[in-house]
Amino acid sequence: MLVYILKRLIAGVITVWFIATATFIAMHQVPGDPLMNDKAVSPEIRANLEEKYGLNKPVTEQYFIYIGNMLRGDFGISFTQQNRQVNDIIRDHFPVSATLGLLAVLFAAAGGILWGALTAIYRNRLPDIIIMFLVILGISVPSFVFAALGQLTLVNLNSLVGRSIIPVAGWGSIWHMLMPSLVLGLGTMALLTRLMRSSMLEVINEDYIRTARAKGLSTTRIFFKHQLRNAILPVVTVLGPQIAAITTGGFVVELVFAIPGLGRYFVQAVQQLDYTVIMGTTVFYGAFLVMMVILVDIVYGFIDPRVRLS
Amino acid sequence: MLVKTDKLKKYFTISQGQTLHAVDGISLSIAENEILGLVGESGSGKSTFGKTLVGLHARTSGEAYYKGELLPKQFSNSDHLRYSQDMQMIFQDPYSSLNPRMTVLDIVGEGLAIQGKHKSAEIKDRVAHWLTRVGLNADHMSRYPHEFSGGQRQRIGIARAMIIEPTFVVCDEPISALDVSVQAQVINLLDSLKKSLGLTLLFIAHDLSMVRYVSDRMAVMYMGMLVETGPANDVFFEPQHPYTQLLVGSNPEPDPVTERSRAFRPILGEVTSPINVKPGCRFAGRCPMVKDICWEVTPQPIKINAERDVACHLFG
Amino acid sequence: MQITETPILEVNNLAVEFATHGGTVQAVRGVSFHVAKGETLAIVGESGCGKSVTVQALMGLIPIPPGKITSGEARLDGQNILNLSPRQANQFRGVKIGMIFQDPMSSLNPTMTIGDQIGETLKVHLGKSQGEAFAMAIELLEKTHIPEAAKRARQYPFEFSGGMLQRAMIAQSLACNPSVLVADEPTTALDVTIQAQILELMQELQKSENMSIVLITHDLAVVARMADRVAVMYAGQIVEAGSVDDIFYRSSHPYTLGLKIAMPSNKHDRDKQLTPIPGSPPDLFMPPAGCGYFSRCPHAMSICRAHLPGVTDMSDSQFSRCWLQEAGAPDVPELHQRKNLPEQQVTATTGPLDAG
Amino acid sequence: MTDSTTNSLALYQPVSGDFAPAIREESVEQISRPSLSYWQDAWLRLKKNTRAIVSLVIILLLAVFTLIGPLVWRVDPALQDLNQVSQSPSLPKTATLTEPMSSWQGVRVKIDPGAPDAYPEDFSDRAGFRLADDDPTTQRVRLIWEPVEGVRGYNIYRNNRLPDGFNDLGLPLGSTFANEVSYEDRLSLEAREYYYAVVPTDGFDEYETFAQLKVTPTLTLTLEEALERDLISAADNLKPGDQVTLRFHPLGTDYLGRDMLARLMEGASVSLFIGIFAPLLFVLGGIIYGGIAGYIGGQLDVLLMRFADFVVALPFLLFMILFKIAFGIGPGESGILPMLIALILLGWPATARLVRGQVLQIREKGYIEAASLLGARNYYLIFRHIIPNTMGVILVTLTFSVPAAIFTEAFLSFIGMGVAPPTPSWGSMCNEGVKTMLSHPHELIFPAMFISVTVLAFNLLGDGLAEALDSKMRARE
Repeated sequence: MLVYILKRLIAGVITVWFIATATFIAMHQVPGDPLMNDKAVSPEIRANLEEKYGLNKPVTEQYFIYIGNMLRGDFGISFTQQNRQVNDIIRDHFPVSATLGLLAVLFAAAGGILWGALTAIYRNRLPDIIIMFLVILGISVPSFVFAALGQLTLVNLNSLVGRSIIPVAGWGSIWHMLMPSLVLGLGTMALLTRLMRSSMLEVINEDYIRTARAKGLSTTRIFFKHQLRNAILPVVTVLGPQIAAITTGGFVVELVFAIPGLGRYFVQAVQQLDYTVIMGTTVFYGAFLVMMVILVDIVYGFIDPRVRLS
Repeated sequence: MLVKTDKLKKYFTISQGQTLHAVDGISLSIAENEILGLVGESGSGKSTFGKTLVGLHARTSGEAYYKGELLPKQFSNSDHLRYSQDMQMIFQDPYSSLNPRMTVLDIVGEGLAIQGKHKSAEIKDRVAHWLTRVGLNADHMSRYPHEFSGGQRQRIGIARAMIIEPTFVVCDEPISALDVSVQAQVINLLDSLKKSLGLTLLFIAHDLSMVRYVSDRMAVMYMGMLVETGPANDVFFEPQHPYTQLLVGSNPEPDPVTERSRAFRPILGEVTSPINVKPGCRFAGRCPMVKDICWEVTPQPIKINAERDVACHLFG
Repeated sequence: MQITETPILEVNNLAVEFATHGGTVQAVRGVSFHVAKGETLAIVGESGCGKSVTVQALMGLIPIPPGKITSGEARLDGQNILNLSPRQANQFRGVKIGMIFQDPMSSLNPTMTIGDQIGETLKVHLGKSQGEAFAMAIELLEKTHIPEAAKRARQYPFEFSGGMLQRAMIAQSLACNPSVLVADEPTTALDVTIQAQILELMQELQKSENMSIVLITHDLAVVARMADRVAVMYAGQIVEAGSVDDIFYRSSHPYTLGLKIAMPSNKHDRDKQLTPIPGSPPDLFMPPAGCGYFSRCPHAMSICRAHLPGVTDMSDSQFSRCWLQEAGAPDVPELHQRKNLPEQQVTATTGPLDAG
Repeated sequence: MTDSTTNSLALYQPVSGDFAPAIREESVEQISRPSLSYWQDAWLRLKKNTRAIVSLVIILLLAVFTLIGPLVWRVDPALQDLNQVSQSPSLPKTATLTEPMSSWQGVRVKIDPGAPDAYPEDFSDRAGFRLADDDPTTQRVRLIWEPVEGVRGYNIYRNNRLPDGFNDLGLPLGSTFANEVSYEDRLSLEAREYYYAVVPTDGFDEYETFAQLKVTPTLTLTLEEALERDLISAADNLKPGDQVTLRFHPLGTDYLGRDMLARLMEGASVSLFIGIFAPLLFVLGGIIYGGIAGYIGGQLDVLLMRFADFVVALPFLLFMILFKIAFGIGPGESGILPMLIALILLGWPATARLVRGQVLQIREKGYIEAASLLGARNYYLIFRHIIPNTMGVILVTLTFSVPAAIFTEAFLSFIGMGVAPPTPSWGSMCNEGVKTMLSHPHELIFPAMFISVTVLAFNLLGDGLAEALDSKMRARE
């Protein structure tokens, strides 16, 4: 198990290094090196940048400076915002995105497992048919449409009640988080429901479930002790990639709901060609996603004895 | 001798530092027109031996000869084509050994089509002939494998191997996936084909009674090595190697009187897989007559009479 | 092998159907048998003959739907177990009847330790605590001769070999001292030397626990080794039943006879040809109106096509479902026929019949 | 055996002749069913799946919409119809031609500056709020009212529906001083009902009373505008007062007055191009990559699969953005090519893994070994045995890859990193539509619906195919 974790971590580090390098190359591919481009860069920032990135030095040396900065956890200074460190931007805005994403993941996982188990129990009966219809809708409607619809619902709800019970946009209270995280988790929840359903149906036909029945265990006990645990395993394996999907989905939700998260900031940076912010957040996001996937895999290893012990 | 192997070995690398000694130095010869039965439990390497012999696996070391000619270590496509009329194989699983997307005509006629020497009408005639010969209806050649029962599928597999009229056929557990009442159909078919075509067969199975019934000579494999060879009846009725004795002793008979008189014999231990084996007898851990030497020196086959070899230190 | 006690398990006229895409499969068509205390009944037949479905129906393991028990009753210690509520059914499953299955690897929960799985039965049925149950599980593993039982109890199924797993399965099924053990092809997936160990273990435990065994198998050799009495199933029906000697030495049904002569014997003479049974079993989507064996039987008569043969008692211990046992039917020398051989004569000629 | 007699079957009593040997026809055990190939069988199975067939029909209709649609509906998707901005779906409209716009002086009154501040409680009765002339048009609505003593000014509001009360007067249009008792609304209107309200103020704050008026302007267009927009030609010799037919927009228009139907058609070609072309390419790449890894096996397989695992770990969106930057495509420019490249470069590993698994499985099958023994060459094994047996899985993967690619395009375009204006794609149309979602929902709903229906259809078809091609299901029947 230890070897396994170590291997995964090494692979993760290589991936992050690749992302950092690719980011560096991409930035230097831009016609008229962005760091030399003087549009939207004030002289002070320019001087800072040249100092920081050794812009007048050869490309290889710049690369090592860049990697060195990254290793020290220093992502540089924003192009467009005077004297603002990328690190500060991440520190200020990432917690918001992380909270939103965490809520969405919890929401999607809990919902997916619950609905999936429910549809499997009521297979081919009304609850199953209704939920599966909604699930099919859930995986067919883009997240931004959900976001728009969610906002529309809130607007109508508030005007119906006559006052703002749930804020339509912005960030702050738990009420602000409710609708965005719901909207963000919806697609993943639909996907997990589908997976959980088929996983449950597969497990129910396994020989060991038959054994459990032959032992005289009650349906409830079989469901919780034998079926659920084994059915959740394949659901856990897709959780890693799904966290990535939720993170990027957060960009849209943050835009629509005007949430001051890192995702919205990242999109803005791309639109404003704020290269240092793009570079910093790309590497940060890349490292974050790679770590999440590894974390999920390790958690999976602990749940499944076949992985844990081999 | 039609087919002969000398210290044939086939190892598989499972993962880093783990080597499976599937076939570990087998020297065996099969005479023309003979049926050699090869028995062993699952994982003993008997199927791997058969496949290595016909070139489906590349040998790790050792030699294999056909009519005195050294076979290539690793068969290329053209080697297979060259030896296709010499060596063929009948497979265990009648379900996975027939391509579900092909018709019976295409499956049975595949060998002729690959040779490329025959017109399609000719192939069709030959397929019809062979389908009838294995007891199927020639009208069924446009059907797909899933429309046939297990026994019928196995006969399609036999027709596929036989249509190019090979000399030597490896039968890799051809009946173990079939019901008892159907097993005899396949056995009798093989027997009659052997007689009419003068075939030489390597008959691989785990069913001791069936191997005894089918074969002229019998070879017993345990964890990649031969423990005993000899005339089928002799090996079966007078087993010499402790493992063969265990095997015969464990083999139940469809006869209650015999079974009631069977002596109680506690058997210890389990079959393990031959991964990274150390020197010494592989049966030592389960052998009731184990000696010190068995743990250190790998026993080599010893001739106990003109026809029988036993690889055991008891006969040293 | 005369059984005088009241049977511990008695099944009458059991019929099971399955609704499938292609229509209704009549998997079991009126099966009756009984098992006495301490005896082993073997139900033998080819794949698809309904032998597994029969015992799974008894255990309430048939998924309903698509399955459906259309008729019959099964009495365990006098209590009908086919019309129980799920709650009542859970009070005899695993308590009065234990069951083991063909593939031990897939029949145990891969994410639960062996000890916990065995202990679970004790916790649920006997109200043991986790600690007590685990300790008892270790004892049970020792009883089935698993070495280092305490260490093994903490392992997961994937760390066991096939033979060891089947021992663990047996330990699990015996946890509550059941009076009947149902073994559904318990050794089919195992090698012959391991099979011998498992069969040995079953016999040993049967003796020490005074337990009845219902053994489902397709292997006549295993039947000869284990059974006191035998029921031969074909196309969803029991075509012949009797003591093990009745079945092997006085076969009264052409199918039983056919099975025997299709197998090689272990006698020295190997020149005898095996005689296969031609064709394949009938499609139970549309069971034939007459005898299920009609299309394959070498002695088929015109009556066999359209009329289902009734049951003929051959002796106190044996019956046959064949028109050849009817008065007026032709003689078949190799078949034990009631009308030709009076009772006294039958016993007189008892002896190993050469199966070849 | 006593229990055997409980058999309840009414036993047949044999008659003579029953014991004669049976005559058996050979065909007894042969049940002839039509012989079906795998694909025929799968097609039969698929045909029974209503949802899959409906999806297939939807996909075909989408193809017709995309390919044949623009030939039938010959409207330039880039043409702006400023008379009909953000129009909801409607039938063809006509407009009345009017004179060119003339300015209006409005109505001013002289008021007594020294009058006391009186609270105008009965404003709504005394206001005399009315139209200045008889023909309110979409070009202008002229309102006048009676001056009220003591009032220092007026605010004018417009609402789309009857106001609930003082707090629901709608859009504030403007305010006037006390001496100005008229207002001209020239904010291009629609030909529908409006509710105007006028509220007296004390110069800063409103009095809580108002007068209201329902106005239904007629759709009009000046002669110059009509000529300019090619709705009429000079030769038609039309005069003010004549009727002219406006451009027909069956699905309405967007915020620039561009025809939604034409834009949806053009957007479909962009979205479906990316949605189908990218999966085709990366699935093909995955097949070749996975096929090589699985067929050759050994160390090469290990190496290739390590690399695939590595690519899987790369976050797609970040790379897409990097590609876009590397290509030098700035914000607001269309990045179809980098999007395609990113999709293809990062999309293949899933297929590769799947195909490799399949190939490894098939390679172990007896029929491959049998064919090898018969002397089959590699290309024969690949084309005759391996490819036909992996086609089912590949088809299903391809079907499921399409909705994923369409989603990606829509997502990127929505956050402004994929297809950008003026090129329409369904995603970029959603991006524009979401801004006017509250007032003109159709601008969001139509492209969103197209995305959802397309994705839904491919998903359901994929489910149906997977079910129809699944050999497990096949064995069960």
